[in-house]
Amino acid sequence: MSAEGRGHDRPDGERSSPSQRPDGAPSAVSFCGLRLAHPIVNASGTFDALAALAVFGEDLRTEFPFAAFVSKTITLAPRAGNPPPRLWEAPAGLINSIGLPNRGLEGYLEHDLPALAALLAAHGARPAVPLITNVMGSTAAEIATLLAACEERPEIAAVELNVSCPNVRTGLDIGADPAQLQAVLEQTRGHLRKPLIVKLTPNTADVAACAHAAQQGGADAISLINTLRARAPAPRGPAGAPRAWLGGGTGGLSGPAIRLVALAQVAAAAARVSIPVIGMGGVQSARHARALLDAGASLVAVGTESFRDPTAASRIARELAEGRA
Amino acid sequence: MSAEGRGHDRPDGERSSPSQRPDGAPSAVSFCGLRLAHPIVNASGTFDALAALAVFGEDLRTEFPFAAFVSKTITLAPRAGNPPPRLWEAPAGLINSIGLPNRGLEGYLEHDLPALAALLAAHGARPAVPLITNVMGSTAAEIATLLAACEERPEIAAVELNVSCPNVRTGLDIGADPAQLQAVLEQTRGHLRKPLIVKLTPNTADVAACAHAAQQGGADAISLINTLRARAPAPRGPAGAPRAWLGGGTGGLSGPAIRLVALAQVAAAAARVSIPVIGMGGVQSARHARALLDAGASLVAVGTESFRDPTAASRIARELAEGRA
Amino acid sequence: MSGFARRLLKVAANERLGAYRLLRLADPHGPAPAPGQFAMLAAAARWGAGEDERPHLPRAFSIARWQDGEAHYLLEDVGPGTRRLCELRAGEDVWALAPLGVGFRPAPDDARPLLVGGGVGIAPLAILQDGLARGRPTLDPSAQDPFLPAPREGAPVTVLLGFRDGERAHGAALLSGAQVCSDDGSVGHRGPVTDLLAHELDRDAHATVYACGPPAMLEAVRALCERRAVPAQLALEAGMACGFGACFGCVVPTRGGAYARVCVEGPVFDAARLECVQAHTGAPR
Amino acid sequence: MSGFARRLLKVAANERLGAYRLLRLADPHGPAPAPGQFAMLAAAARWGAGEDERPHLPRAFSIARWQDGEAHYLLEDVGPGTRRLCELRAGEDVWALAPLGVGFRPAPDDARPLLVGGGVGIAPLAILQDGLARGRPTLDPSAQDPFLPAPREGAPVTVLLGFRDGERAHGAALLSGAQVCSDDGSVGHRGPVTDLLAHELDRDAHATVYACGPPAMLEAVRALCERRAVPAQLALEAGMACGFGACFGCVVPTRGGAYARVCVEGPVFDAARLECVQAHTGAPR
Ligand SMILES: Cc1cc2nc3c(=O)[nH]c(=O)nc-3n(C[C@H](O)[C@H](O)[C@H](O)COP(=O)(O)OP(=O)(O)OC[C@H]3O[C@@H](n4cnc5c(N)ncnc54)[C@H](O)[C@@H]3O)c2cc1C
Ligand SMILES: Cc1cc2nc3c(=O)[nH]c(=O)nc-3n(C[C@H](O)[C@H](O)[C@H](O)COP(=O)(O)OP(=O)(O)OC[C@H]3O[C@@H](n4cnc5c(N)ncnc54)[C@H](O)[C@@H]3O)c2cc1C
Ligand SMILES: Cc1cc2nc3c(=O)[nH]c(=O)nc-3n(C[C@H](O)[C@H](O)[C@H](O)COP(=O)(O)O)c2cc1C
Ligand SMILES: Cc1cc2nc3c(=O)[nH]c(=O)nc-3n(C[C@H](O)[C@H](O)[C@H](O)COP(=O)(O)O)c2cc1C
Ligand code: FES
Ligand code: FES
Repeated sequence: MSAEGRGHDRPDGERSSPSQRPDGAPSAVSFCGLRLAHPIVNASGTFDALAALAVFGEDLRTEFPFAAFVSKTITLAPRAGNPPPRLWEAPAGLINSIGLPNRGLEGYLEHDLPALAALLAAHGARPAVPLITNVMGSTAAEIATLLAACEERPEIAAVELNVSCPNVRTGLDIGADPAQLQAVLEQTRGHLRKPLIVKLTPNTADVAACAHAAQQGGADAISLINTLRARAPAPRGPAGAPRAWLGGGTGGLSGPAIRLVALAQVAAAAARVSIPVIGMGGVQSARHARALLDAGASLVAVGTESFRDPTAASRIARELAEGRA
Repeated sequence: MSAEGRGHDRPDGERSSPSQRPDGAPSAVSFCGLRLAHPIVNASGTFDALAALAVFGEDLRTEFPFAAFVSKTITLAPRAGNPPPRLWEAPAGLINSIGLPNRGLEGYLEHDLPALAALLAAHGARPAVPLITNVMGSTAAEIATLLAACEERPEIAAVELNVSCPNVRTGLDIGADPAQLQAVLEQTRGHLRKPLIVKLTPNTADVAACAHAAQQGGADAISLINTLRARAPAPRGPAGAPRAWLGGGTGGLSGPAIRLVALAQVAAAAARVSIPVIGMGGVQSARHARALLDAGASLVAVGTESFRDPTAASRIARELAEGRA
Repeated sequence: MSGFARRLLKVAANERLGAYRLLRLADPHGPAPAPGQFAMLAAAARWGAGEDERPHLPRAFSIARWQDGEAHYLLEDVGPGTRRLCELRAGEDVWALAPLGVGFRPAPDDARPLLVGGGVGIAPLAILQDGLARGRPTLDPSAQDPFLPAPREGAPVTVLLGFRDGERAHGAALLSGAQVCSDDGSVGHRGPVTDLLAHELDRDAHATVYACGPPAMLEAVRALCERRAVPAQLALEAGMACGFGACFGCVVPTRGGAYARVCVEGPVFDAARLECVQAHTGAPR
Repeated sequence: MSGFARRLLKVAANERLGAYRLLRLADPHGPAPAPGQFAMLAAAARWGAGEDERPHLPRAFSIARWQDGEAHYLLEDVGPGTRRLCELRAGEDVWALAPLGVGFRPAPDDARPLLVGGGVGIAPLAILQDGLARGRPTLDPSAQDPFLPAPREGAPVTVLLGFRDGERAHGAALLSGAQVCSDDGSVGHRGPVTDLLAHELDRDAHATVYACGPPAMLEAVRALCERRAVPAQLALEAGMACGFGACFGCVVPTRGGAYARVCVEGPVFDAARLECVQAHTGAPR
């Protein structure tokens, strides 16, 4: 199945329609047929809306910072995640080795989805926030099951497919090889009628080729960049032998350190595809978001910066709307 | 041609022999049959020894900071390099778009080589500093010519082959694809009897596979990482249209921002090969060098940090020798 | 409950307390914390540019005291983040997200409270001591202030503090009536604080232990309390990126094998939930 | 010639000069600079953590004056690097690699020196004026001090300075006897400094022009001097990573199409070597 002619509305020559309103009110954006209040969403795995609701209370509901909410990666079976330590602070960034902990598809659908839907429903003047569910599978069959399950649930507006999953045979990310990526998508795309966003891996020789393969395979949008493969230095024990710091061995680098790698990859990918692009990687300000939009992104996701400032996305959306970028 | 049995001396189980001397005198290292005063060299393209001699005078000769000197990349034909601007400061790093300016093989051999040899010759108590010439070619024939020319000149102790050169047909780096890399090396390796170091590209899905391909292709050592592909944000002109900042469009990211990406790649590559590894990327201190050595590197190269502190390499070598890492 | 935004607070004072600093932030409008809750702090200017271009993320600190519109923090300089905070001067700005996490749940019975602290980990015991002095604990888990305003009766509060050396032992001034010991014998008993704790439990085991300190100490406390069947609440630490449940980075293994996020399920855990307190689950000190 | 190591220097003073700061670094043992040479400077502490986690690399600054064991620098806050240097206090430390580059080569003939500066670019003209006052230029290119200690005779030194506004025009105090103009007319003639230069050349074209300032101004000076066949030396700027020829990042195109490194072949170039002065070859101001 090919993406051509797929029904995300898009005015000629534009991948989305963010316009700048001088009054500073964030202006609506259309993305894959979804109407978003502004172009800023969260990066998968960097905001647990339900935990945040417990911590911050009703303020989170009224001032929800993201125009769409992207879940963390959900897998078919539950995962405990990697043993601690899971974090290493890097120069201008963060290495994480979280290991995609999640309660599995069933647990997600049963417990998290209703609670998320309730949180994201229209609230006073605030319109409903579309929910994008991020899923990952290690085989085409797994992916098909995940997509089919998401198709059934009306709470889910779109699916983001995380293809940074190691191929069990080669050990390489499924998404790192364009041909393999396209094949997996072609095998599974038919199970979802909702918009499919493919979240590319940045650990590849040619991200533009992967982007094109995703489009050919039937993606309605692509998102990038995921974290760069990185490793925390091994502290030396008293015996002098270095021991691994991160429970997961290697990890992924995010934050400002990767911002301009992200900009290069987003620009290269956006130049190669005609579907919309969600750009992310180290965004901390409206200026950084603007650079990604200028490079061809339709939406911008904020990840690590939310750890420093939980309302960063609101700030960025507001400053973008005010033209302060 | 395969690398197995190639004659770089290496004690069992060790890729080189840096030992720590409590008296703080840097201890010698053996690398591909070369005897180096300590394990710190320069990263190609980040120190112009002849320019530095003019700027700093004889101090440079007596206190030469590197145990071996690596030239910047030499190509067959002269190159002017990219138009300015060539630099963009990134979070905890630097993006460069220098474009490999050099006077071409002939100019290098005629003008630079004798001057370099004179500078690097033994001087008082300081032993001679081996010269490693870094070359790049866009075809196997070009590479063969470069290697053959280097073979002839006794001033050159070893050659570093930069394989971050775009393939004219695919646009991808020659070094990004393991099969292509091995094939190119097999075609050209015979033209050089001196040690051949292959400088891998980090912009690849599987650097360990590239490392292995280099070894299979006949490399005596590998070096990594080169800069990560990155792009400077486009400042917006008064008309609002973004224009490219770097003369070369995209550039390469170096410095602390890439240090832990480098550590992951060096560890992955070193685990896969039995030839020595030169590790580099964001090294600023003996602690950073030690992390690369612990990850399997035999030598460590210092690049961007020399811009901040031209004697950084001496400081790092000294602190390593003193065990202050 | 923390408001959904970090607050820009002014440094009211930054005083030396032996090897530590007592950082006082003016927070007149901030919500009152419960004992054991913490804050994520970051200097507003020049956060970064320390060792390895760090810190980048905010840092977690127990709220040591809450009085007169100020939050007090006890800081030990162990790296680039704490160093930057330790050097702040009065009038400079700090970003604070607080209060966060689940604090101590004071035992509502008549068991005497035994406060056991080590090093800079004594900080949350100070505000707990304040709370215990203020009133008797409530059973209502949703109460903002876990202490009822009724005067406390029954057993007195016992405070046992251990320090590495005499300079650090100055931190004991944060609490009142503490028994102090030290690793090097420079102050009080020479030995770990569990020596003092064992002695107290020998005297009267009808107690609830509230402990905070380095992992090795907490593990010793946990094991001792387990042996003596004394309920204990342990305030844990872990490396944290966010402090509000977003990153899943701060986990500790709990009994049964699941991981719990220290920032939202803790930092205070019932000792019974833990198999053991592991070192290196976060920033060791 | 710079020693092969950066030097850790103490800030002697940091004074306001209108919109600029005059940073004075104690450098009692440093080699004396020639007019037009520059230094690579970086604050020793907290270099970084500004906008976009910058600065990371040192920054280039013309040496504005060299006297009493101090090097003076005129700074304009235009970004994270200059901001950090502008806020330094006396006693704080700065890393300096200096003196670097090739400075002005004073014309040995009797042509009168015309010093033309714009904005913070007036800095190297101050030390050049000092040099011209000290003696007559030597022809020896290898001489450390290009000024012979003989008293200068002949034509007086003319100084023409242009500023954007009145606040910046305070910088003119760095030189003596300057004619000042401003873009907004708040000080002196309203208009570009090339108006003053044209007027001076009308009066007497037997002159050598020494100019430093923003690219647009330098280009106007270059074009004017070319038309009038007056020799000119232009002190250029370019974004620099190293300052000593290592990075090849600071190039400008020269006549004939080759690129020259500003840090080692310049920063002062004979105008005749340049086709034109391009904007955005480095940090624009
Ligand atoms: C709930 C809670 C309450 C706390 N209360 C207090 C308190 O009241 N007072 C107090 O002083 N401290 C307290 N801490 C500890 C405090 O948060 C840490 O000491 C602080 O985060 C250290 O930051 P740093 O930058 O100074 O040092 P870091 O260098 O970040 O941390 C020091 C240690 O962390 C490890 N480390 C080194 N480099 C890195 C890296 N790049 N990434 C990750 N880890 C690294 C090393 O083992 C090092 O020894 C508390 C922590 C938690 C979780
Ligand atoms: C030989 C020489 C002499 C000089 N003498 C003086 C002097 O005497 N006094 C003085 O004040 N200045 C002088 N300068 C200029 C000074 O070096 C720059 O103003 C300074 O480097 C700016 O650094 P910054 O961090 O403050 O601002 P930056 O932000 O680095 O630079 C400001 C400009 O650079 C561009 N820029 C923005 N972001 C980046 C980025 N990430 N990477 C690269 N460029 C960026 C933008 O156009 C911005 O407006 C001299 C420069 C040279 C080369
Ligand atoms: C702690 C953490 C957890 C993450 N978890 C996920 C995840 O579950 N699924 C996913 O697709 N990406 C995940 N990511 C990647 C982010 O979505 C994002 O691609 C990356 O962090 C770059 O953006 P940033 O620099 O703004 O953080 C995670 C990133 C971090 C830092
Ligand atoms: C300005 C600059 C020029 C470079 N030129 C070359 C080059 O000519 N050949 C090459 O193989 N690598 C070149 N590199 C890459 C470095 O050798 C090195 O691989 C990289 O910068 C990572 O090390 P670092 O972070 O210590 O700088 C260059 C890097 C920089 C910053
Ligand atoms: S610190 Fe981020 S989840 Fe606990
Ligand atoms: S600044 Fe590096 S070569 Fe000129």
